[in-house]
Amino acid sequence: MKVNLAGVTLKNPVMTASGTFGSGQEFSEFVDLSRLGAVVTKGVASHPWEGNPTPRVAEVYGGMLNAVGLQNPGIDRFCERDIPFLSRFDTRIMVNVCGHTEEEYCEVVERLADEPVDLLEINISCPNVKEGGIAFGTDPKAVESITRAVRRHAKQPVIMKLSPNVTSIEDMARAAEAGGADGISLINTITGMKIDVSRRKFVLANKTGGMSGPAIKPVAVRMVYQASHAVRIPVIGMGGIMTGEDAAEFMLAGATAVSVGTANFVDPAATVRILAELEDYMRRTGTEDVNELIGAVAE
Amino acid sequence: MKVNLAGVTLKNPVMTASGTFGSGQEFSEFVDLSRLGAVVTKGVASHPWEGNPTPRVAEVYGGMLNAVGLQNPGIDRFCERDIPFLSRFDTRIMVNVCGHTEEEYCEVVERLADEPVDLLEINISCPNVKEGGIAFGTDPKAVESITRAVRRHAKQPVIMKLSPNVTSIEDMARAAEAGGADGISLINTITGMKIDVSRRKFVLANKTGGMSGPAIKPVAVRMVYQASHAVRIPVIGMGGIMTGEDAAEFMLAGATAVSVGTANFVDPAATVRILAELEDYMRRTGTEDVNELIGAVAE
Amino acid sequence: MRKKEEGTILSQEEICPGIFDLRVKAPNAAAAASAGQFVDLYLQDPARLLPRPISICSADPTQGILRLIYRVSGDKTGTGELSRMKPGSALSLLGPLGNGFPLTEAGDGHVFLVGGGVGIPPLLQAAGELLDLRGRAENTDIILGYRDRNSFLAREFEPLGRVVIATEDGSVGTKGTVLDAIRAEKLHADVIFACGPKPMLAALARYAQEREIPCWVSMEERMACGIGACLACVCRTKETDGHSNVKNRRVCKDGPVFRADEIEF
Amino acid sequence: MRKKEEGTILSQEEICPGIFDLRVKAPNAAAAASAGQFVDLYLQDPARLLPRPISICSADPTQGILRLIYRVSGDKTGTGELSRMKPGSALSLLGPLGNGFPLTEAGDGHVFLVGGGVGIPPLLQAAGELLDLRGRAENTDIILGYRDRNSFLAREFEPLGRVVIATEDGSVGTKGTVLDAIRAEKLHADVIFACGPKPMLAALARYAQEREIPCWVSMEERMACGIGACLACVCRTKETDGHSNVKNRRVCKDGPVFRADEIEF
Ligand SMILES: Cc1cc2nc3c(=O)[nH]c(=O)nc-3n(C[C@H](O)[C@H](O)[C@H](O)COP(=O)(O)OP(=O)(O)OC[C@H]3O[C@@H](n4cnc5c(N)ncnc54)[C@H](O)[C@@H]3O)c2cc1C
Ligand SMILES: Cc1cc2nc3c(=O)[nH]c(=O)nc-3n(C[C@H](O)[C@H](O)[C@H](O)COP(=O)(O)OP(=O)(O)OC[C@H]3O[C@@H](n4cnc5c(N)ncnc54)[C@H](O)[C@@H]3O)c2cc1C
Ligand SMILES: Cc1cc2nc3c(=O)[nH]c(=O)nc-3n(C[C@H](O)[C@H](O)[C@H](O)COP(=O)(O)O)c2cc1C
Ligand SMILES: Cc1cc2nc3c(=O)[nH]c(=O)nc-3n(C[C@H](O)[C@H](O)[C@H](O)COP(=O)(O)O)c2cc1C
Ligand code: FES
Ligand code: FES
Repeated sequence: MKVNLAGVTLKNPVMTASGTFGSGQEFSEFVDLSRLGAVVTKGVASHPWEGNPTPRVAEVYGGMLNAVGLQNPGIDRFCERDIPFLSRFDTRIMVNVCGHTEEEYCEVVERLADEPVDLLEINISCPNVKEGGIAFGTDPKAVESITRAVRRHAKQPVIMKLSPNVTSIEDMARAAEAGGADGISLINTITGMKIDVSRRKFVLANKTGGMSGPAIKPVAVRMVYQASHAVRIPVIGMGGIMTGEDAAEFMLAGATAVSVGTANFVDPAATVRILAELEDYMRRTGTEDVNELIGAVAE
Repeated sequence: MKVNLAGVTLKNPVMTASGTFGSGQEFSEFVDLSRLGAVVTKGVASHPWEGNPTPRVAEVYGGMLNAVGLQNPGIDRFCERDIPFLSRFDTRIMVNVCGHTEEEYCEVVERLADEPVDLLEINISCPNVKEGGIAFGTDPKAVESITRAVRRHAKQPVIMKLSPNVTSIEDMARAAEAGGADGISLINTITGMKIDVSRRKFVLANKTGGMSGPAIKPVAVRMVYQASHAVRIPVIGMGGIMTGEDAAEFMLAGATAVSVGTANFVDPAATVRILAELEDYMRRTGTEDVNELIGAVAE
Repeated sequence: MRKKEEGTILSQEEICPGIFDLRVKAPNAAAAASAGQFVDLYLQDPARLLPRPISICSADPTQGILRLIYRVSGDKTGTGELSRMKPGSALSLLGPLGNGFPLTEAGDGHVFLVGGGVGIPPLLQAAGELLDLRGRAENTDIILGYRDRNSFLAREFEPLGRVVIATEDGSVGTKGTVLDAIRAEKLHADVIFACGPKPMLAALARYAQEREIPCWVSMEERMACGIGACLACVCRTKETDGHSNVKNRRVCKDGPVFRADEIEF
Repeated sequence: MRKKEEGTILSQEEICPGIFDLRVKAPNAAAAASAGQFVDLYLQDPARLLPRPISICSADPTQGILRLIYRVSGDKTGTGELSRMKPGSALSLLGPLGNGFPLTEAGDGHVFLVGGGVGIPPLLQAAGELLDLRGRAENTDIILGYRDRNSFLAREFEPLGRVVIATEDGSVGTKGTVLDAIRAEKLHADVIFACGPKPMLAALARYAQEREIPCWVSMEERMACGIGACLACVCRTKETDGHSNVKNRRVCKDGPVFRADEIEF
């Protein structure tokens, strides 16, 4: 089940989606983290962030909205607590990085340079913070520039996490590649809103939130397909993966690895179940090597 | 239940979504068309269009993808058959117009100028045709220019139907307003893809299709909210409306009227049921005038 | 006004691996149904919005019962869900939909009823109506194509005409397609009515055209509305169609049964 | 490894309008549960992804039974679906989750157990454990706030302490809030444990602070993961928290029970 992601070998292509799995600590009661291709951590910034007021989540048909707002303990606490914890497991560590400014991103990336971290995922697409985040992710020039800056400071492969809230995902993917990205991951959440019609109020304190879960899967598959045809660097696919067949669908569309997010809330053991189902799908379809799936949809 | 839509009085705010209701003929066996605020017809072009190869539809979680490709009999046949049919009912007629070029749009609009048509909805957002359609709908300059051209040829109020596949729906809404639109309607479908993992083939002949249904509602509500705050012209809201409360949610977000699309496939009488449920919601919440709902979400 | 009907499942049985025989109490649909028409079945899982079109295998207007025979396409599919529904469950449906077979065109001629796989069930109603219409079974050949020995329904056709079977694996009847069976048994027809997979229909259309035999085929296509409004389910035609004004027709409304020589296969 | 448990509904009863009393066979959760903890209930409708957090009203570890009392928030909501589930149905759940009430902090002091609305159920388990711990019911006051005369569970508290009721409409006990009842009955406490709506908890926190009474409150917040990973469910705290490194804590993992003086209401 090995795949090569931007030069890093993963024991299998199933990873966690940033922000849905913390730094693995809580989920380690439910999942043997050593069975995962990689653990992708919650976004971490140069200093602690408070996040948004609550309610931060809302349920929608076949999905959810979140406006956590990138609450995080800051890079110092992260390095001292979360990396040592994750290092105890036989899995790859991908650290998701957020920031308000190019400098903040670079500060975190530099700080991680000599840590036992395998990959960096740069979140330029979080729709729930006012400054930074999505602003970087919706303009190709900004994407290219921040990618270049981060790439300069990074020792690990740099995966740029793209926003789906754009007119052309191809343009964003190409911009990341032009800036020197080693890979891209998509999709982050799609901006949505829910109004409580009885109370005539927004359900989320932040009014809007990022939509995730199976309801967004068709959009995610389309974007993974488009992006993987626009660039040569590997693509990590995510958005509504609930089953092994969903994971296969993303790989057929062009993903080298996949991330499981919202499914973790439906079942804390979702990641390992999905991995088992993917193996089962391969057996059923006579697929010997998982790499055969990548981009294998018939044109 | 009367609302004023760009100067036209609708007996109630519940309309049909273009392309899901034909020209009303088939649905008239199931629904008394005179109970609807308006019938919005399938997109019509200056000459007949063949549309895309089949399969044209696919089911996805909580929604569907379609790639009908704007098959239509052309404006001549439409004027001679569909308008007389619809004129027999006590409802407003909104004709949805599509084209490959600015000239084609204007040709249709001119042809409709002296027909008993109440409103025009200009579809600049169909994702399923190669030229035209979405190309016009994703660039503010193009939106403004085509709006201005159509406005010049139109005798009826012009509603521009916007694509959700854009970075900023506000920019598109403002461009339509700047071009002289009398209203905007949104959202059209979100581009998605489904892969059959057993056969490793695209489910749709067209590969991608437009996603509709309840799965897209949070995105639609968000965009209706954003657009209605960006412009002064009225907004028609749609995207996944299945119940009267969904209709209320769009109106609270800022819509003056709503369109019911995919729900018609789940129940051919969906439009009138939704109307009854909206009335029921008003009764329950002590709302005397449906206009009180428009944009009434607490800020 | 027509409307969706709230049916009730009376019984459901797996008659062959993956093939289910469902009986539904649905008096309105049963009263109006004729051979070759179909119903749209709505599922309970709210995440599955679109109805499933299933042909009417037989309709008992006096008892108000529809019989539907369908293949389960997978565990997690809509038909998978349907197959797990128990007697007594509500099943809402819309129909009958579509045009049906123009059986009177058969006159007194020798008829082929040709079915392949889950295209076979609607022929049961057709064979029954044909017998009612013509009073005798002798000039009806019923040619049924199966994958293997699981020749569901075949015995029920026996009182209604001469039954000829083809199987892909040769386990029953002629090995091969329905056309192989027709040739092997040296059958001849004046009129053909057929339902089955597209390649089978295309081959039959060619066969009929060469022999100038009037032939009607029941087509299958992905659907959404089921009533002719959304234009999802078209098939390509040789000539411009009156309704669409282009070279295609709606399977759900103008069909599912078409003159084979109208269709561009 | 911990995992989701496949429970089975044993019984379900509407004990007051809109309030349901559910018993679930779930031996693992029942064996581990303590007062103030909750379980996450997963619904069957696949379009409702998120689990519903419901407090443990009582747990019988020998029988392996959990009792849960919940309010149905609407017909089309998740709790609406739950309320229509029949005995024998499968109900998967995760738990027990959260920390629970630190009842040993009560020592031999006079305890208030204060509950409002659907914050009342977890106090039943708390009152029971407190009685087990201390052997007598005399120094426990149980103050329950209801909307109206539908004072569910009140009688079951009687063997466990002195029960005092407040209702918004005055139909039973003191008219007003639990604090009105405390004042009216001139009650005094050494320790307070409370669960209920936020305004009630905020008022109690103030009351306790003024009198320097140690007070623990069980908080409610919208959740996703339920296990402390997603940071959906935080409440604001006065000081920087050890885990989050900012001024908030996770209700699902660090709570739901917190020292009232830690919370920024
Ligand atoms: C007019 C007509 C009559 C039919 N009669 C029968 C019958 O009597 N017995 C029978 O077994 N089958 C029949 N079919 C095929 C049947 O509709 C499909 O097998 C069924 O819809 C598949 O649904 P699913 O839930 O198994 O698959 P899913 O994968 O869950 O379906 C997803 C979507 O694709 C559609 N779809 C998938 N396969 C097909 C297909 N082959 N044809 C049309 N739509 C499809 C479904 O309706 C649904 O909208 C008929 C089809 C048509 C058009
Ligand atoms: C720790 C904890 C313990 C609880 N214990 C009980 C109890 O014992 N009895 C009881 O009746 N209620 C209890 N609640 C509240 C209960 O969780 C909500 O009433 C319930 O989730 C509402 O779901 P729904 O399906 O009715 O509403 P829906 O509108 O269908 O819910 C949509 C989403 O919002 C969430 N949600 C809605 N209202 C609330 C709320 N008030 N609190 C938290 N999430 C909410 C749901 O969990 C779901 O994710 C508790 C809440 C928490 C956090
Ligand atoms: C509660 C929550 C928090 C998230 N936080 C982050 C984050 O910190 N950084 C990030 O890049 N993506 C974040 N995401 C996005 C997910 O990583 C993922 O891209 C998205 O949820 C789509 O996948 P899914 O549908 O499987 O959840 C978050 C998603 C959720 C639901
Ligand atoms: C089968 C189908 C055909 C459609 N055809 C058109 C069209 O011709 N013109 C147009 O503007 N929108 C078209 N739409 C988009 C709908 O009008 C509507 O914007 C969209 O489906 C969202 O609403 P819904 O979720 O209620 O279906 C079509 C949608 C569907 C599902
Ligand atoms: S399914 Fe809508 S036209 Fe046939
Ligand atoms: S619900 Fe996820 S941290 Fe509490």
